[in-house]
Amino acid sequence: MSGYLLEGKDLTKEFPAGKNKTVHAVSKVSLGLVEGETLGLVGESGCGKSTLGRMMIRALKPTSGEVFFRSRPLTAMSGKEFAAVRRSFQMIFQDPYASLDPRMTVRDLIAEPLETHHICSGKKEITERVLELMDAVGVPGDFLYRYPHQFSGGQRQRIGIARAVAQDPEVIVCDEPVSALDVSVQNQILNLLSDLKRKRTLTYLFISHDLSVVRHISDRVCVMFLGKICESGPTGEVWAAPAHPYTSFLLRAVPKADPKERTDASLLLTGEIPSPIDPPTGCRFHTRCPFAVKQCAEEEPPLRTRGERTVACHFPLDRNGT
Amino acid sequence: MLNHILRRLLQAVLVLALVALLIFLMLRVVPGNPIATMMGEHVDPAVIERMTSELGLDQPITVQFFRYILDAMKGDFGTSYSMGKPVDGLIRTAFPNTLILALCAALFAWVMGIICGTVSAVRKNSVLDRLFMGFSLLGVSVPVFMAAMMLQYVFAYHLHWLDISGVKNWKSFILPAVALGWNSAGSISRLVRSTLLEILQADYIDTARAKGRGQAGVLIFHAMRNAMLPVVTMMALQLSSLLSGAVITESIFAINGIGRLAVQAIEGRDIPLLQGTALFSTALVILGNLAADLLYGVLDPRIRKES
Amino acid sequence: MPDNDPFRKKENVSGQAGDRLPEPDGFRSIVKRLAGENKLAVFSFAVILLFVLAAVLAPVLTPYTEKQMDLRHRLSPPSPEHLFGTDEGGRDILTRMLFGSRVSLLIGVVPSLVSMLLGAALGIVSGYAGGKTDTVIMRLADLMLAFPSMLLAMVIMYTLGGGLMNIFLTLSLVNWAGVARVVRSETLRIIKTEYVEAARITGVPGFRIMLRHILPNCVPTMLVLFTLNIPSSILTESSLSFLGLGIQPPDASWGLMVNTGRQFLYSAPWLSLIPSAAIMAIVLAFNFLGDGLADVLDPYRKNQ
Amino acid sequence: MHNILEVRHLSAGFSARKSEVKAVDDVSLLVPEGKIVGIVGESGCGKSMTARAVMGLIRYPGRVISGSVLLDGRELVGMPEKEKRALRGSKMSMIFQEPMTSLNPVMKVGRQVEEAIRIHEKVSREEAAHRSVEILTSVGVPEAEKRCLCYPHQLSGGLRQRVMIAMAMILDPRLLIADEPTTALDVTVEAQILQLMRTLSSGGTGILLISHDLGVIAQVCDHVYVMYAGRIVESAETAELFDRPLHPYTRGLLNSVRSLRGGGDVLDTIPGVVPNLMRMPAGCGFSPRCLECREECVRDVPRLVDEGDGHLIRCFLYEGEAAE
Repeated sequence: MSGYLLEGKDLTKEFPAGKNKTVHAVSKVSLGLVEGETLGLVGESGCGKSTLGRMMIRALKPTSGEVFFRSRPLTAMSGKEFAAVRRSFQMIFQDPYASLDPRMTVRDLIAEPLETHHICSGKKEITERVLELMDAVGVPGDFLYRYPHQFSGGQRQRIGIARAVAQDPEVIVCDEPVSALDVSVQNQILNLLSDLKRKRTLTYLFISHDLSVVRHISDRVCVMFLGKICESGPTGEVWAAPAHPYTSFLLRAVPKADPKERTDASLLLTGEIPSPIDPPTGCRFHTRCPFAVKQCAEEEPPLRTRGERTVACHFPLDRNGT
Repeated sequence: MLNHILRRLLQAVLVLALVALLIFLMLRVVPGNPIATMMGEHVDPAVIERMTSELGLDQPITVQFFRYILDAMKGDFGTSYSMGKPVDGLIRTAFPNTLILALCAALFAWVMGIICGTVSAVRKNSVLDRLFMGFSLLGVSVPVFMAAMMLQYVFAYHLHWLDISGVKNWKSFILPAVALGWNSAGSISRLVRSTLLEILQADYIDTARAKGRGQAGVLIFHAMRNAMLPVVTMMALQLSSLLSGAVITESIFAINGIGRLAVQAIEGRDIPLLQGTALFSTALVILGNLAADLLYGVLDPRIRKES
Repeated sequence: MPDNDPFRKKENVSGQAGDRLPEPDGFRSIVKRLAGENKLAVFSFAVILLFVLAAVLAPVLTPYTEKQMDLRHRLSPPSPEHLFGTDEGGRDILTRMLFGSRVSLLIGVVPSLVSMLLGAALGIVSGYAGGKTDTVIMRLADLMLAFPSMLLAMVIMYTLGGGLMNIFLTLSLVNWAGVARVVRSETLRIIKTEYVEAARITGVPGFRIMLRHILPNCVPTMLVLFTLNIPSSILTESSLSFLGLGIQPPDASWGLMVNTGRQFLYSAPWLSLIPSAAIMAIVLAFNFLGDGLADVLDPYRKNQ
Repeated sequence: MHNILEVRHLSAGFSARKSEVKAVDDVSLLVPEGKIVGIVGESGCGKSMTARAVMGLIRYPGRVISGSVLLDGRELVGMPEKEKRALRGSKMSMIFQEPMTSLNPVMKVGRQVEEAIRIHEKVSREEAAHRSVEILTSVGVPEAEKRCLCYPHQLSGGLRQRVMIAMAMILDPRLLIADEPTTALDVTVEAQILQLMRTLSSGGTGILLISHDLGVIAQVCDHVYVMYAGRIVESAETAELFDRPLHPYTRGLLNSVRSLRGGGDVLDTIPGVVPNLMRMPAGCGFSPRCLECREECVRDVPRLVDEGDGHLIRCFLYEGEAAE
């Protein structure tokens, strides 16, 4: 079948929101991860990227659609069958303050996946393994019996990463792993993630709102808007010549750290992100898109493939950005 | 909004029905024939039998329950064994006294609680704060009967300012209401203080100050309304403890209220009366909770829109 | 779960954890912080210990027994022989107080413990399981909370009769619902945290999540509830006994002593005043301790 | 040019157990009329505390320890609270990072916007309501009249921040302090709000913008102050600072900026972590993380010296040169 390690097909997730209302968090999205790559998932708040990421590793049950892991249907598995492959998936969270149980020591935190998956047994062996992992993520072994609150944000995130790689997973979903950290610490964590990926042959699904982070870390990127993927392709190419107007505006809106490159006001998007409770018809971006015509409001654009890149737009931009 | 009210109302009715069932069952667990227990040992068994069948007590328990519920819906709670009068009539005469007592106590508790709590929060760690909080904790810790007896002893027995017991005029309610409300005042003032302290740390308080609001303005226009939200919930819960406390205050001050009826019912082993008073008090609490719930919706726009 | 706003905490996160952050609540650190910050709570703890000691050593501390009548010395005021005087049966009040403190302390601790364990278990299961289990447990709790507690206790005591065991049962029944509610809402907060999600994704079984992640994080709340339930149980018992529905004479209970002393309120006020004061003192001590614990254990209040 | 805000040698902090902790140490800065001045720094560097000190809104137990704050030449430190209150909201105002929690949740938006007018001027409710609709429209809130009747939770994040700005600008203050105004917003909305800031400053308002994001600073500021561990370590015109960063911290910060165009495999980092207020290093605050740290850096605090053209720098690497 497809060459994907992990593949989501037509994934949809809806949440009830009060009476007769539904939040269309993710609508019929297909996504594939190639073994050993980092796939970036980009979008603004409420676009459904975290929901999609969680569905991919069955941390969240999709309303409809299926996920395949090595061509086996993950979503259709019974609890028992899933328990056997569960070891292959892990997640790194955004908030290093909320993602570590405040009442557990570093040792117990990192040991939990080891114990759950019976990777090693015996107190001594587990402790040794935990120390190895701490070393691998750059947390000094002296801190074995400390509690999370005794660490800085960056160090906590390192502990979270150690916990995630402890069970030797194949796929790790990274949900905004650096956005809660200080600028000067963010890069340390990003370097650590790259380093671990190289040493342990991991596959990352990297969720972020920060376009520069995604540019740096991911091989391919998917841009989401309001529960839909509007564009995907190799990160360098997409960033250099976005085909979807939304991607292009998104890239332009990023405040560049160079006073000579100030954003031109006329190139900014106007208005707000529409509500996922009642998303626009046709192309979901058409209410904000300056190029929208009647067709955009009526017809949903299909995902078109051009080589390695896909775009969901009736009138994709060409290389010159028109 | 209307939908919300209806749903809450339905829930309340359901809880009430379950409460009725529970009370009914609990009181039927008592071993022996209640009529026999009540009348004593030297009564002709035939008389007991006749009364038992007259009151329908020889029927299966399910039939008894449904008959009770049907009658209760018509306002008929049966006849008191010990007083020989219809229970609903007894409750109807007793209710105004309990209502006045509870309302006065609640008023006392709310006014005292909110004032002391607010002052304590604003003047945190001052002498006044410590004084008020000491009083509040004392209020929470003093048993109702102790407060009642002390007040009786000092103001009625020693100073002769007020009556020792019985209901003669509005002044008769002062001591019982204070004794009863004392406890709630303590809990409310403690809650108001801690809520206000938390709210005064909120970002929107900074915004208000940045606009040029002074301390009083910040308190009145921004902090108080937000602080009232948990207090409203608390007040509803207090209603239940006020009714509990009324049992004791009414006995001590000899006020003919629901609580005293309940005590008399127990002393007379009078099941219909106990059943009636317990059900009635519970209905009051449920009603109070419902009111608090709706009031909360009015005070907090976030809840209002979601429902 | 819908998307979290990714920017939410961006700058709130301070660089390095420092001494101001709360320590994990090990027993020793709680005691240390209590001692450092809330002298009153420590004092209260000492008072409670004193009461406990008095209750345990009651037979050694007094030459009289609790039921021993002496009709020649009825209603005698406090004197060197009878420090707190005697009651209408000529029984030594101090002795009855000492034996009564056993009842009060037991009444305080046993039902609070039972209701806390029951309430916590039901609360955690209710919050974690959700759905029908949750609905059933919470409706049941609503039911218990809708009763004015005094009346519920009265109905139960009426059915079961007075006596220590029945009071235990009654108070446990009255109190579990409140605990269950608080623990459930705490559980709901905790299961939304990322660390529980992390455990789920790792594949930690539900039972283990409840035991290792949710329960330990509920402990501070439970501890505070426990210390605050004790005084309220003591108060309810004394009220029940006051109404004649609790401990039955000739056993001693503070509430009962107030009740019997009531008829002599104007001639021999010490009869009801002394036990009242004792109730107040122990309740006050527990409340102070509970307050101190809440201050120390609640990270929000601590940061103020 | 006229300076709306002049901060001189300001120190602020709070008393902990035995010692005094300075969160802001000897900070001096200027905000000229119609300019946007930025303070950039990481968490705990004292930038928010500086802003609050200017407004007189430092939370207990914090306080201003020494120094002076001049608003249009009037000294604010030590001014009676009543007079200061008259200035807040009319002559100077502030917007905060979290538009959600910074608006009163149980009060309608319109009431909150017009509140400042009702406090500082004697006008009718109608007049105040009319003016609040006007200002909301001018900061880009569509259908302003309808929004006035909404509660904050019914608005999106971007709109809420616009409401905050309208609230701050309604009396046309001389000085606007914006504490991380775009941190809680999405990129496309952030760009709009930054644009709005530029428009406001061109109307003559002086803006003090506080941010941790060098991108935001580069986009809108005319002058930048870099803060680290409570002190200003470098200050220059924006273009100059980004062209010729001198302080090792500023250089590190600029190096760790990731480009959208991609770059090498390994990102540049500043080693170590941001220092804790309670455990500040004795000498230069940056010394434990500095690769060029010398003996005197650990011991003494360097002075702020002028490297030419008003480019100020607090580092021993340059202090020597300046002395020679």
